Amino acid sequence: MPRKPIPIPHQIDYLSILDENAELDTSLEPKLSKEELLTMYRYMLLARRGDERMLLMQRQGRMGTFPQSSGHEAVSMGSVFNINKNDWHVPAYREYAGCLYRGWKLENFFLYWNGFEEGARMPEGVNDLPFCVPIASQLLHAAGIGMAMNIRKEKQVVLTYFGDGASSEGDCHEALNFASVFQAPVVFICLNNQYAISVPVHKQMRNETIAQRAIAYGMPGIRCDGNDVLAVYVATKEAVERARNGGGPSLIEAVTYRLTPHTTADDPKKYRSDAEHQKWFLREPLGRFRKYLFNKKVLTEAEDARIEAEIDAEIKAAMQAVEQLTKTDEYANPLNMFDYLYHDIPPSLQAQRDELAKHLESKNAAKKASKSSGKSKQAH
Amino acid sequence: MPRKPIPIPHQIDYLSILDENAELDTSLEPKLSKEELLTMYRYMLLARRGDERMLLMQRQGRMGTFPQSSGHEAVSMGSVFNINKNDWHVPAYREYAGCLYRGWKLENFFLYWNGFEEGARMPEGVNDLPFCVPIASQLLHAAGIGMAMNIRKEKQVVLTYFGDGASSEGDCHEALNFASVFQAPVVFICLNNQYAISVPVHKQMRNETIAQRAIAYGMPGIRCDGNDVLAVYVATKEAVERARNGGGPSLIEAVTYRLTPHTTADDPKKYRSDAEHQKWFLREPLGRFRKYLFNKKVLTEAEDARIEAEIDAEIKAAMQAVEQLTKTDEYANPLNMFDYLYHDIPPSLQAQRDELAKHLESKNAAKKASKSSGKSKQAH
Amino acid sequence: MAQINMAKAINLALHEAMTRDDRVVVLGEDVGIDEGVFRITEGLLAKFGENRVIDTPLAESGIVGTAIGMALYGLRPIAEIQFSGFDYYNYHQLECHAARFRNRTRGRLTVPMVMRAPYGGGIRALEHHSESREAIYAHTPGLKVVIPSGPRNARALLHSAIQDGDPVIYYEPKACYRLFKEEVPEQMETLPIGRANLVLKGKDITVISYGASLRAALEACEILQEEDGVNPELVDLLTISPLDTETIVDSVRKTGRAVVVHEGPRTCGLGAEVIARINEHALLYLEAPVKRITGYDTPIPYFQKEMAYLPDADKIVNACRETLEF
Amino acid sequence: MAQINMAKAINLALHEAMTRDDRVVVLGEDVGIDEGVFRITEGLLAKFGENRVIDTPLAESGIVGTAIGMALYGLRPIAEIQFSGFDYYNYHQLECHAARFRNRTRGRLTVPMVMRAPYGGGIRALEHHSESREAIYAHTPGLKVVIPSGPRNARALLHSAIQDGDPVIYYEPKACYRLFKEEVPEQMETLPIGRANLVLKGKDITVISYGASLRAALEACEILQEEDGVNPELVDLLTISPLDTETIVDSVRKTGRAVVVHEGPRTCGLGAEVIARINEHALLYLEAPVKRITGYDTPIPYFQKEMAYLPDADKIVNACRETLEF
Ligand SMILES: Cc1ncc(C[n+]2csc(CCOP(=O)(O)OP(=O)(O)O)c2C)c(N)n1
Ligand SMILES: Cc1ncc(C[n+]2csc(CCOP(=O)(O)OP(=O)(O)O)c2C)c(N)n1
Ligand SMILES: [Mg+2]
Ligand SMILES: [Mg+2]
Repeated sequence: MPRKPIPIPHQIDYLSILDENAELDTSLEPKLSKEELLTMYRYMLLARRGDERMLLMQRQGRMGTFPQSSGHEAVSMGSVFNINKNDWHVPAYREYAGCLYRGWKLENFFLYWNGFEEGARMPEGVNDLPFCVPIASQLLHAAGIGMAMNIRKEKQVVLTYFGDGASSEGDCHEALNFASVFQAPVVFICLNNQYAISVPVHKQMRNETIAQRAIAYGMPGIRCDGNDVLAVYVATKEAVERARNGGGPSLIEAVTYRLTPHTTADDPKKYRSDAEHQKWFLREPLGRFRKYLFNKKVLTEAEDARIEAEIDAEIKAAMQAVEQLTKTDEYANPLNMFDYLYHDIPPSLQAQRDELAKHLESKNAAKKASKSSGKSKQAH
Repeated sequence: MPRKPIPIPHQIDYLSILDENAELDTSLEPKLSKEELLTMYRYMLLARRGDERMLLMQRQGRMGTFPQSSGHEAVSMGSVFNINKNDWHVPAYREYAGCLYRGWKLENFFLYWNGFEEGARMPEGVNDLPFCVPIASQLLHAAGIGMAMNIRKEKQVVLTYFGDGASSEGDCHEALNFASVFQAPVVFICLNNQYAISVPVHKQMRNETIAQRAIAYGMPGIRCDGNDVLAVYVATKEAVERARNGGGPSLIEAVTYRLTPHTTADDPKKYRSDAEHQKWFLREPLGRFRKYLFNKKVLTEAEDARIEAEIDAEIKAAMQAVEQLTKTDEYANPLNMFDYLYHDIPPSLQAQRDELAKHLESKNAAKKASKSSGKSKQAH
Repeated sequence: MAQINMAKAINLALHEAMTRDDRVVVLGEDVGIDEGVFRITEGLLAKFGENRVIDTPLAESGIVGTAIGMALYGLRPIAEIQFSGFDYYNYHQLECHAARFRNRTRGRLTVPMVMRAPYGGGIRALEHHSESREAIYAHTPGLKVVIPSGPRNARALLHSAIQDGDPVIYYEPKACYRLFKEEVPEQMETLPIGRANLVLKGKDITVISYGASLRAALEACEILQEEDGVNPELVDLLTISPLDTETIVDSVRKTGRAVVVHEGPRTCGLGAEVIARINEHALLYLEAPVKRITGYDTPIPYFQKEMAYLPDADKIVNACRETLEF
Repeated sequence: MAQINMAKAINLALHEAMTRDDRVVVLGEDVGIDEGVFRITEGLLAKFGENRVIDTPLAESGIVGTAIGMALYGLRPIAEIQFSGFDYYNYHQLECHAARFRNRTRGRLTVPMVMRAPYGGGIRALEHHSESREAIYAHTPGLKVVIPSGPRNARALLHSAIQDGDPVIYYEPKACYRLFKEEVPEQMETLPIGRANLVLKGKDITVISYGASLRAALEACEILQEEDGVNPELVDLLTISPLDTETIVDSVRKTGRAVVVHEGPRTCGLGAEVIARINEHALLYLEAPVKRITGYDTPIPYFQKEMAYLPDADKIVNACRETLEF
């Protein structure tokens, strides 16, 4: 009975294929057709441009506080490209590219972040959950969906996302453990953008990588360059294939960087340096991928301009659509706060609805009266 | 940028010194004096006999449902022997041996498991928390106590305990992570007795060991034979010294077995085999340690009989003391449920106390009246 | 069908529901081979297999969070929390998600699930094993909360809960599990969620209760009938959210007096809400303040003193007498 | 001292408390270098260092659970939860431990800690960032719950909370953080926990509120004074647990009419409890049902519709008029 090391049959790899200078490791390059590559590019760009436009809108007071996604396009797109429509996608809140690819409309974003529940109503046929604000809680839904697939003997898979900060929540632990115990077909993708608001990852944890947490669950884990859409694609491909073939869950840590403040309400100058930001800015995923596409002659300046123009038009159309929608009674009427809580509205809730309806009517009447009389004392 | 393994600088050892046949690995044997060894033995035996007596009392209706500790004495005693009075001890609920060694009285057990809060009132000067029923929640208190020691720059340490089942709770994850991030001087000791009530450890998790969870927190981890008090002692000694010298927390997995049902309300026949139980019964910690002490000539039959007699007397004295105590107004009066909730009782709570007082009085009056009149209709 | 107790009735409903709808799955700690620490899941594993009767790791948020995922996927999960005193660990999953998905997605995604848990005191259990905090759920918009009081309504309400399109908290008064037996019909039946039951029709005073306390209330009413010649009306709420205001109000309008009884803490408990609704809809009919016989605003004491904490027939009788004499 | 807003007043109290008592430490998400997402912990890290101003990992149960450990050890931790909508994650630590240690150990171990969290709507925030569920804490025996309404009482009550020997939930109405300024005295001061404040003395009707809703209530009272010549009495509860029954009851005995106002959901909310106590102690004085102007029994809607959900002066004025005309 001597003291002896226990062999732990787990290895954590680091994967990078297309580096920050768009240098390519051709031995690892995935085989993707021109159409596939352009699709990926298009949704990454759409997410970026949508993000930028929402920032403008926010500055103009036409959008609420929201978390920007810029810089996270490769993690989202590289992973989601591996799954089918009838697989499930359980985002946190920075996976704009993947969501758009899955079938969300720009309208969903514009509405959601502007204070309309309707933004969280996915189009029919999309097997996605909406964004999830309470950190890490969505990971258990993903695990449960995966468990349900096993119960129903369906060969689907689930992709789910969380941040470096989210990894500290108890729910993250429970989700990884449930998925592992029940061998649920779930791929857990950590967008390690190195900050949880102001808290840097080295204050979030002392372990060297998030990927090594996989060892704690007897689950395959890998770390990859999260600004490299090809690396994310390949890492996820392995994990998705394993999951689909009954091999259970995996953990992918994708190292990236938040190019923007945490949300439009945040000031990152307080907690991170310009130099650091600059360094990571040069590593951002979109430019690198664009260079790769140019190098491969998959994309030309003209084609790129065409895509930009198309996206611009798409964004403008969505903005207009939202402007119309939010004027409709369905979207604008405060009474709709009561209408979707239960399948059938209970009597006591109907009474509260009536109470508010009466109040709004009398208020409108008062408004009309005061408009004609010119006085305007009462609130909101 | 090829794909390459990430070196993970962690090794998990397995440690065993005194095996189930009381064979000794002398190269690993800790240096403990005769007195020390006998002290350890004494408290292990006291815990075992106390446990057995409580079972009898429970069968006689003189004790509530309680979790037995038999089989867990080595984990508790081997670890706790490494810390001082002014260190902190944060048990789960099977660490009877360690608690008694720390200064709890048998009365604490007899009262606590028989439905008296007074059982959770530690003697003065004991830096222990009481047993903790909500699984894993105590681990965060231990982490917080350790953080406080760092804040106050005190060179104390904390030992805390949890089960294999407890390792699945979010709180366990959060506690390990907080302790790691803040390098709190906390030794986390998992009593892996292979079951959480009926759930075997292989349904609790898929990882091969609980010790490897340490890797997830960048923390030293070790697995040891939890029925071997010497192995537990040595594993904990390392961890305690590291903690005391600023080296932060450690995770120890001590593999043991619940010799009894989960609690007196449980029937393990439903979920584990006689053969398994038999096998592990032969590995139990107390007999093995006793053999070791005999082999070392630290213990003789006469001395052992003396200790048994002493323990028997101690248990009987405690039972008598409890019988007296529970007749006193301090222990027996239901009104004391109001008296320790806040430093000062708020008026509305005082009103509720008065309400109950009045009720109890009228009830007593009615009882007296009905006793004399012979009729007895009303409840409880 | 034979006379059965509440534990058996709940077990029967689980068997029936799992037989008729293969989307129904049961998950929780020790629900499989152990058949539940109160044997409520007896026979399920043997009959429906590991795929649908799932022993989970020891993690309440995990149980409820994955149940939410299963419900979103299209199953009808029934999550068992071993004791209600541990469901605080998963409250955030219920509040943030189970209660909100339909509303959040404007009806696009729903969470038809049941969370079952034994609650309440009176069985000489350990600390944290006797809690009664149903008011927290009643205060949580988007949940329904059902509390049966006897074998027959337990079975029927569990079916209703499982068939409901929204998340239902189904709290089982564990003191009643094996307290008494009742005839349940051969055919499975449901009871409308949100509807109270008039256990006794009367005219002098309304006693409003639910769960385990209902037994004490019933006993009290019988004493009042026998000893005082008083005719109490006894309302068993059965659903505490949404509350059946109409039945409460109609009764109080008739009797003019009321006592509310429950074992959870008093402040912001169900009694407060019942009184508020009486105030709103029947104030002018009141001849006396509505009394509350409830748990006190302390944790329920360890078991040696729990009977003094819990509502009992004596306390209710006295409260009724005081209310009648007011 | 100068006029300061509530955010500044809370910050001032933290500075003062940390200066006078080195056992006071602050922990939470982003409380250090970021100085809190609402800048409530401004200057603390610079002044007191990383040892006492602790940026924690993102884990609410971790924050509250370790704070409990610190308090047991002898410190006076102040745990910040970033938004009250996330404190469900740590509710089990509060219910099972913070609220119980003194009682459990018969006074041997205590948990003198404060949990601070911004709560409530009205700032156009994301989902889960506008919750008002203080009733859950008021329903939890062993906790105290304090909710300031202005700069001066915010500072004084935070001192009282920190100095209290028991765990105190200190809910900050975030809509008030920068809403208005008030003179606060040079000297630090405390206010007794458990005592309400008469904001306006009156005789015709009692308006009872707290937190952010108090502003709406005050506005409503001014309208009633001006437009209706009515003299309302306005009670600011300040502590919602333990509740100051006496002040409420005295006022209602005088006015005979009352309206309770809060933004949390109605069912089993504070309004219900206030009405229950009025019923118990002042029923015969009531000339009309007590009205509740509260959040509805739905989650607070996303921000486009939150103003319709929240109590406002209009709703309160109407409720008062109806109550007065009853
Ligand atoms: C349970 C919970 N706690 C706190 C918050 C507030 N909050 C929102 S985002 C965030 C940081 C998240 O960091 P990370 O997980 O790394 O994701 P990132 O924003 O960097 O993508 C915090 C603390 C929340 N939304 N939910
Ligand atoms: C939060 C919580 N959930 C459930 C329970 C009920 N329960 C008590 S002990 C136990 C099993 C604990 O297993 P483990 O952690 O392995 O400890 P052991 O009893 O084997 O020592 C369970 C489920 C509890 N006490 N607390
Ligand atoms: Mg991050
Ligand atoms: Mg165990």
